[in-house]
Amino acid sequence: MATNKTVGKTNTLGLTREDYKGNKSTLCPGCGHDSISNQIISVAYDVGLKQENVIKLSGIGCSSKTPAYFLGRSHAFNAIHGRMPSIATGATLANHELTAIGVSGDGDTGSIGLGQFKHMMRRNVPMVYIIENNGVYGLTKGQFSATADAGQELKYYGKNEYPAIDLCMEAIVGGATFVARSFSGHAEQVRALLKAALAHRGTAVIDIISPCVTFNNNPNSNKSYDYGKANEIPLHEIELIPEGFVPEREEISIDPDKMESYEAGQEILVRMHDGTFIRLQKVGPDHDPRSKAQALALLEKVGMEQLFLTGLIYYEEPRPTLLDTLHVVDTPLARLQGDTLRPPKEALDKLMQSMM
Amino acid sequence: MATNKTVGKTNTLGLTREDYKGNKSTLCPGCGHDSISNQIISVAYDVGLKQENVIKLSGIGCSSKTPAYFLGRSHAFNAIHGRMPSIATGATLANHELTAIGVSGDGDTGSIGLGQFKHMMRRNVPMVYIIENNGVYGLTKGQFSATADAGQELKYYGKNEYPAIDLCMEAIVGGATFVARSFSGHAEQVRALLKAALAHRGTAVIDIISPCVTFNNNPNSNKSYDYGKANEIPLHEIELIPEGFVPEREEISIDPDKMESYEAGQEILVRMHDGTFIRLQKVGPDHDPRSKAQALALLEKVGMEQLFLTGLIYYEEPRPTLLDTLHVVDTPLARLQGDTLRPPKEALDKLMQSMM
Amino acid sequence: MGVIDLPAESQMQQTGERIVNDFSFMVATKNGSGSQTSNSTIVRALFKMGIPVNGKNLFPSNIKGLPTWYTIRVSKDGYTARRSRVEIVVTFNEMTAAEDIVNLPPGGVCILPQEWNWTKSRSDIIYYEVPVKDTVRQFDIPTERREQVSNMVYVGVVAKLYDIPLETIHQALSDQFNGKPKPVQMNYQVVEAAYHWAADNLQKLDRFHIEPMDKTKGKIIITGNEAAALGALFGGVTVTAWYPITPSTSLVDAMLDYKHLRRDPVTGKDTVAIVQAEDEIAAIGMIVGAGWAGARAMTATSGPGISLMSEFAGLAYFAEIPIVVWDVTRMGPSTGLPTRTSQGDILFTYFLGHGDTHHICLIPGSVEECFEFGWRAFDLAEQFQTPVFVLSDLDLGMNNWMAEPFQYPTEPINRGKVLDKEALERFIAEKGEWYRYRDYDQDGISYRTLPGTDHPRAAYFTRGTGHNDQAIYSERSTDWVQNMERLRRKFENARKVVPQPVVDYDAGKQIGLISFGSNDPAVQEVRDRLAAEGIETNYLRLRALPLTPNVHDFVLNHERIYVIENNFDGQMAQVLRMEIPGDTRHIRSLALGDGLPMTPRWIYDNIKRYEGK
Amino acid sequence: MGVIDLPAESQMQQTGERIVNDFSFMVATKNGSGSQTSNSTIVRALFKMGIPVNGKNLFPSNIKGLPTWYTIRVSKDGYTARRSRVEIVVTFNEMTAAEDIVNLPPGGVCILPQEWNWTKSRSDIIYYEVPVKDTVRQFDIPTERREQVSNMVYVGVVAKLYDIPLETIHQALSDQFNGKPKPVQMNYQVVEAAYHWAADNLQKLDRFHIEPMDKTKGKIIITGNEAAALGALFGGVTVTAWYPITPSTSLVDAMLDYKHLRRDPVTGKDTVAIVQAEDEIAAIGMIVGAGWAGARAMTATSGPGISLMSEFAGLAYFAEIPIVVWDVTRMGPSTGLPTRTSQGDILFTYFLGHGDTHHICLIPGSVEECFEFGWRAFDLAEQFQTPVFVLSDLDLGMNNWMAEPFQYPTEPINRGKVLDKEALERFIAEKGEWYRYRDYDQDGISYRTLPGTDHPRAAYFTRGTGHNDQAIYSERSTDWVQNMERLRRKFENARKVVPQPVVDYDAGKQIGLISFGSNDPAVQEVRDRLAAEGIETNYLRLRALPLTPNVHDFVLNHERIYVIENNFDGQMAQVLRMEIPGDTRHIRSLALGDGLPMTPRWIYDNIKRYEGK
Ligand SMILES: Cc1ncc(C[n+]2csc(CCOP(=O)(O)OP(=O)(O)O)c2C)c(N)n1
Ligand SMILES: Cc1ncc(C[n+]2csc(CCOP(=O)(O)OP(=O)(O)O)c2C)c(N)n1
Ligand code: SF4
Ligand code: SF4
Ligand SMILES: [Mg+2]
Ligand SMILES: [Mg+2]
Repeated sequence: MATNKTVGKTNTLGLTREDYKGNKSTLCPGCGHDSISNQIISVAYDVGLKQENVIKLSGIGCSSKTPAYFLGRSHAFNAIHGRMPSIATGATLANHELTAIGVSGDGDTGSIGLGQFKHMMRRNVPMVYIIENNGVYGLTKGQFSATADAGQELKYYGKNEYPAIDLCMEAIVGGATFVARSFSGHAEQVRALLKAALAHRGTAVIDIISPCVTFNNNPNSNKSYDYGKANEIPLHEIELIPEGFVPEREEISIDPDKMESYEAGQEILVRMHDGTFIRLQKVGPDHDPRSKAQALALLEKVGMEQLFLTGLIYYEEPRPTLLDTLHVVDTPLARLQGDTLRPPKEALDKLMQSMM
Repeated sequence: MATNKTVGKTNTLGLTREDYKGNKSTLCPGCGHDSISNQIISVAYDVGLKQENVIKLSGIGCSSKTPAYFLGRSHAFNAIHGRMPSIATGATLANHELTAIGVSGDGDTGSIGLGQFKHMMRRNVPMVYIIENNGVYGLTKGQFSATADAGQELKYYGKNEYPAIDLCMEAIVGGATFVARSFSGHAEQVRALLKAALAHRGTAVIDIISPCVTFNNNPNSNKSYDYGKANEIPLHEIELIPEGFVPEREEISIDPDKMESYEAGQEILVRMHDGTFIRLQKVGPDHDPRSKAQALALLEKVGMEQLFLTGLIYYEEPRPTLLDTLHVVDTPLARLQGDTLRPPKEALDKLMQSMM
Repeated sequence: MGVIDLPAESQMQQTGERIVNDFSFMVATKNGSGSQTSNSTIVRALFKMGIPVNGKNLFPSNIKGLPTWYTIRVSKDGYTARRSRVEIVVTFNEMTAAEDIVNLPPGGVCILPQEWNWTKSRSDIIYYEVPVKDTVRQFDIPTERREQVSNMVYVGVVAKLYDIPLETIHQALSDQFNGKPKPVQMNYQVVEAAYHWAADNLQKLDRFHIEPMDKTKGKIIITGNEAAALGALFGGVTVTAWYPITPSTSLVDAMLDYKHLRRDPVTGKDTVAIVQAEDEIAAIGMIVGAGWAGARAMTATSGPGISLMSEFAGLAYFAEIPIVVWDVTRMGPSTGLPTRTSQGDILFTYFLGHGDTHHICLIPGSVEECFEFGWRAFDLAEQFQTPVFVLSDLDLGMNNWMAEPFQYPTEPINRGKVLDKEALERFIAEKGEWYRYRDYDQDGISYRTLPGTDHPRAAYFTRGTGHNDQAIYSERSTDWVQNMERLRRKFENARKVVPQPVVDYDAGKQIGLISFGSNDPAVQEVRDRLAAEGIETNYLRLRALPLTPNVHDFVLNHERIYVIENNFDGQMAQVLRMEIPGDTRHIRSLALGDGLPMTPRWIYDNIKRYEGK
Repeated sequence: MGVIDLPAESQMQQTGERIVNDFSFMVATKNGSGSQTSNSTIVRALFKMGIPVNGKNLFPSNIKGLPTWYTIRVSKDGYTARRSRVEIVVTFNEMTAAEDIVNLPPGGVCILPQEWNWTKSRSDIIYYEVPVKDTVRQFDIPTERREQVSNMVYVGVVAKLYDIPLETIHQALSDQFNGKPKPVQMNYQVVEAAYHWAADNLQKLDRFHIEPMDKTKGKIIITGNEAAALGALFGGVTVTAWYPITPSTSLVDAMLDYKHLRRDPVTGKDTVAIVQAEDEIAAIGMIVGAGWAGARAMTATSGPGISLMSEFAGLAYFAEIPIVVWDVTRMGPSTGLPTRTSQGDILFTYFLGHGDTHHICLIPGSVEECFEFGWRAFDLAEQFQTPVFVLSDLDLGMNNWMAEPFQYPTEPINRGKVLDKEALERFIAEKGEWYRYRDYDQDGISYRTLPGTDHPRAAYFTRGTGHNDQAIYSERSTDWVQNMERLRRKFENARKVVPQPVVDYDAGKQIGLISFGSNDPAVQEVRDRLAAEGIETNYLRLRALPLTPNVHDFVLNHERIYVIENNFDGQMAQVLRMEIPGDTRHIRSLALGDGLPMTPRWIYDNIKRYEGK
């Protein structure tokens, strides 16, 4: 999937941006989730994504409703609360040629779904896993979720006294090979990360802080728009560069192992499995996403100081995906026909013979 | 609970070590789990634990059977697979004066129970949570568990191609305030850690590598006895020192924030909430368990290099336990009687009046 | 919703006479627009005028923007069931206006915003157009409050058109806002302005009238979920663990609201702990742990939560741990319709858990019973050392119902057979032993101790695996069967103790109606109507499972039995067929699972059809 | 186990005559001691001699050290049911020896280690003492193999005492070890030594004899779980996700063992993916995802797993996704007895999921049917776009059964109504539209497309929430009811298509027996016995739920119906009462849930008791 600037009103597939829309959203006007849906639409249009080959998966929650609002020509499965990872696992097993985009919420992923989330990453199920993280349960009217920061207050439910679960930290520890954090108010970054995630082979987790305007948008909540706008610290500017567009020389300009600091404006080039590069142009604190130790240390600091850092936090040369480890045939299992599915009569007879 | 050297054949409560036993074990002879049960018996005897005040909790698995084999005078609850954390949460809520000891397996905690495990730690449920980690499902005859290292082979189930879940890492990230790793073949360390864990206020997690002699004891498995014996790297020797037994001066001899290296034999003194100290006498690599960043970095290294490091990996001045955050009365809820449980008739009448 | 109303009702529509205190309003607005406050204000005002009233909210599974309907039934006769038809519609949502208007009967009324310039295509109804925007514009109202306050316009207009005194509205508003003067004033000024505008500009053309009565004196208005929460708090609940899910969330919210009832005045600390769990498995796990350790523990959930609780429900049943689980039922299968009512979890909950598991289920039929079962469920759970499920539903739980003030619990708290240290000593002294699962009293219920009991023989081993009566692991067939037989004895024993059905029986009547839960008002109403037509019916309202023996008699003593229920499969009829030892061919299932509260009309039509009259 | 055997059997014990090929062995050893190999060797050897044989393993939920019993029934008449009595016991476990011996009938035989110096207190039985340690000591056997190999001693002694040729034992051993010479030799040498020792030292005193027959020719021996695994592999399973749980684990193990059947010879890659999930919720979630995306997807589990799968089962039912779930039932409630058999999940599984949910359940009654339902379940699941549960049990699944060689699937793979790109184009060309949930054929089954179908109109939105026939979210009552009515149509349609019961019916007989699953051998045997006494019975063996219409006729056409089942509550009898539209008072439930396979004896006693003869 190469990035391509669209000429005029259609993309490489001859489709308009309109063709990538879904139904009209029924979320609250201003909900952060809607703006993420918009970025998905834009990116799909930009990169000329073949919708017929996409599956949209979600759990339950306002966030999980959003697959109805983008890519109307893609199959979708709005499953049950917290269990989308297993659905994604099964669906990609059945047909590994599908591009899987999952949308979940902080409640869906961080509370009821935490176990499945972790095990999906351990198996490296190939998919883009988006968490629309607002620190509350939107659809059930504003209870705290597990990503709410300690000390945060909500009108009805009072003060949260438990520490927040950091879903990026959980993702890294869980074995995800692409982990990013973003802010639904930072459209450009969301798009850049989505493009990179779509190009990744393996589980790509994007934890997007996405304000709930109805239940958690008080400016002193660190999941609010105002807070995000005022406090977001992007690590870098992100751009996906197609294969062959980066001179070899640049690639080695920074040695990730030395983890030395680099100047603002300097670049890190993250090479992906297919030769594509993610170019990270430094705008915030030093960070090389290719180092797990650095990523963990960064998030530890983020947690201690309640910083709102965004960008590509961790990237790992992809280990084998679940599909790779299972040694199945190249044709998607869902497409196998008669003879391949049923061994011949002779095979059964031989077996029976051996049991006599 | 103070440590006390037993004189003759009874402890401070006048009980013999025999009194701390349970039923005869039905595990395989040589199972690592049995030796952990023995250490629990010893520690309970040593510290003069009041068994009537202890609850033993477990999930399902060979490991989870063990509560039947120690502390026969304690109530026990052998619950369902992977859900012991919620039972512990409820039981300690009902009666916060109970000392809760949980025993689980790597399957019980790391697979089906991962979500509950993480949320228990986030709530800081006061308990000792022991994982008897053998990298396999013993009771169901030797399937891989999620803690099996990548590349490990089993006779029947072949090669594991997924990365291992590090339950100590999960615990730290999950918010546990006392996290240790040990080896059931290292009885002394297991005892020392158990004593410290019993003195801790909050969730104390001890991940004990405990070989399954029947299904995973091949010397090239890093969960085997031979491997453990040959490769264990203890970080330190551990001793629990009662309140008032440590001179103030020593306590500040090492500055955890500087994370400077210290010589073999040097000590770190970890001060616990009640003035007790854990004395850590360095025998292995530098490590100050009071730093979360250090602990994470250490475990990251452990994961990369498949090291078998044991000792107290992380310790945090306890944050409020679940009980603290709920602001309930001091009398255990389970012991409240009639009047406290039922508001007077006047209260109902007044309320009814207000609704007319 | 093509059903029409009961004949007598619809006849009324045809004549031109004054209709007093016997019709329904419907308010159509958008979700999240704050119209709940307006609607409750009207309901409370009518109630304060002494008129029997019932409000039902039909809302979408959405936070903001989708259509929502609130119906208010006023009934001089005290009927509270849903009527399938409304006479007066306040259409404040343009999306649904056409449909809402089309469904009005001739002579009906439509109140709508003037600024829509709506084409008034029906000549057989009365339109009242009101200047919503202009009315609100007069006042200085913060932007984020404007939408909500706009809904006060219809309150003022309705008050004027139907003679609800402004003072009464003011009182109702004051109740709504717990007397906080600022919001009361902000809203009241708009009501007042609309009222005066209506007085000056609208001519009353319709035949519907509100007149004060004295039928609500001494009564209260409350939702079933609030009632349940109060019941639990007066029932001595000490641990609640829950996970948010519509329509049970408001039950726990009410516990939080009323938690102060259980606050120690000296220390300011609570005698009840309420924990939001990470999911329903954890929620029930926590209360199983708590119930085991001696708390009175409960959770509240709905369908998907019940499914997730299956494994723990079986454990609690088999390990004999008292817990209380409220299932405020919504429409299933699966996620189904989260904001629609149903009685569709009966069979599944009754048999929740693999293996030979079955549970005591209580089925409250009114908010009074929500309160009563709120406390009684704990007594039953502890008496029988078993889970008790309470099957309420969205209609009962989330809608406002008129009720008698709740009766203070008539029985002291019953903690069941718990041996504390002293009791255990006495027990052992007397019998020489104490075994956890021995059936000392031959009632299937054995004695338990709580963790922390300071006695060296108090401990026992709790497990979901097979055990003998000494609580020791056993795989022996005889031990297993013995234990299962004791559990059966216990269950059979519970059959006699659970809340008995409410029976209205006259020998000689051939028709028996059986129903339960929130259907009661509809059944009551239909019986009156049938009786008026000379069709006499007996009525048995179930309040619990397992079925009590007198249910058998009732079924067998009639020629024809109609089982009226709000689900698709006729689940209670299935239970009756399964359990009643006799010929049950005369049982006819009248089951409708369309997500809406049962109407008298639907029952009436069906019974008439079968009765062939 | 105080039950005695069928009368004719026990009479046999009293006389002194030769008993040939009609008795049972029991081998009592310790779990984890490797005695399974010895026992299977005996079974296979008998089988090779042409004698009908059945082996049943009664093992503890433990890995090493607890008592385990293996019974081998030889029956010249081909009966394979469990008998409640055994005539010959190999007591190799001192822990249980006393009890094992006490239960022997007069004339019975006990084979035991000489080194115990056991006090032979019964004079009415025959003891054969054998020098186990000494026999094994002669050979150089690695320590970790010694315990297992010790069990070969009794194989040799049994072979000698009952005339099993050594060559046959050697062949059987060779089968066991897939012909690997080293283990065959290691074990065979011990058998041989014991055989010769017995020849030299033991005098045959008992009356039991084995003689070759020709009744197993062309037959196979296999467990139900292996049969099911083969059925699935021949049924085109492409995705299996599972979580280990006894007694279903060996089903998936067998899939791994036979996976090579589905290996592409060219690439060496598999056409089936088998994934160990982190728990049962994930396992069923994976297959729901896979089934949705077009795989033939299945899982295998047991009770606790079924409980955990409830929520997803409801989703799959309502979203209409084909999956296959094997429940190899063990004893519940709760964790219960993980290694004991039961048929106790019927009611729970049939209604699995909150709301109005019900499922197709297949109930295999033999290993042949395990194979057949192994493939057929996928066809049904895809034809009806719904979950199909297969209710097997531990007895059927884990024990070795004699069977006819499996018949190659008689029908081509049926993928149901799936529209690929071309079919979709044709469909739209013809009808102008395609909507996912529209009932084009009036059979309740609509057409689906798979993700990845390269057509701009192929996509639809799958959900567990309410939807109209265009798969669009809807809260409308009419949409909901319409959809539920279609699902009911589909279910009623399935009723006619699921495997029909096997009926043996003669008008004029008054007694009808109904049973299912692994009870079949016991029922067959009891019928012969009753017939021999002049009590004629008809027999209907259920093979599926929902009940097919002819079950109604069978029930209503008898004066007395006995429903024989292996659970505590008589769950199938409850289903029959619930579903059969007629007077069902003549249904009598014969339910025994003691963890053991059903015996003819117990059924016989009960029927005789009720028949009053
Ligand atoms: C098993 C189950 N439990 C509870 C619910 C109720 N429920 C619906 S959405 C939701 C929380 C959603 O929160 P989140 O994932 O953060 O999404 P948001 O609405 O905030 O985007 C809950 C608890 C459910 N649908 N299913
Ligand atoms: C819900 C459920 N699924 C599966 C099982 C079967 N089961 C019993 S123990 C076990 C695994 C235990 O592994 P672990 O926790 O590592 O304990 P170990 O036996 O290795 O000590 C499983 C899967 C079960 N009892 N319950
Ligand atoms: S409630 Fe919150 S999360 Fe849900 S749609 Fe509204 S703003 Fe978005
Ligand atoms: S199987 Fe393994 S874990 Fe289980 S008792 Fe035996 S040695 Fe221990
Ligand atoms: Mg959220
Ligand atoms: Mg293990």
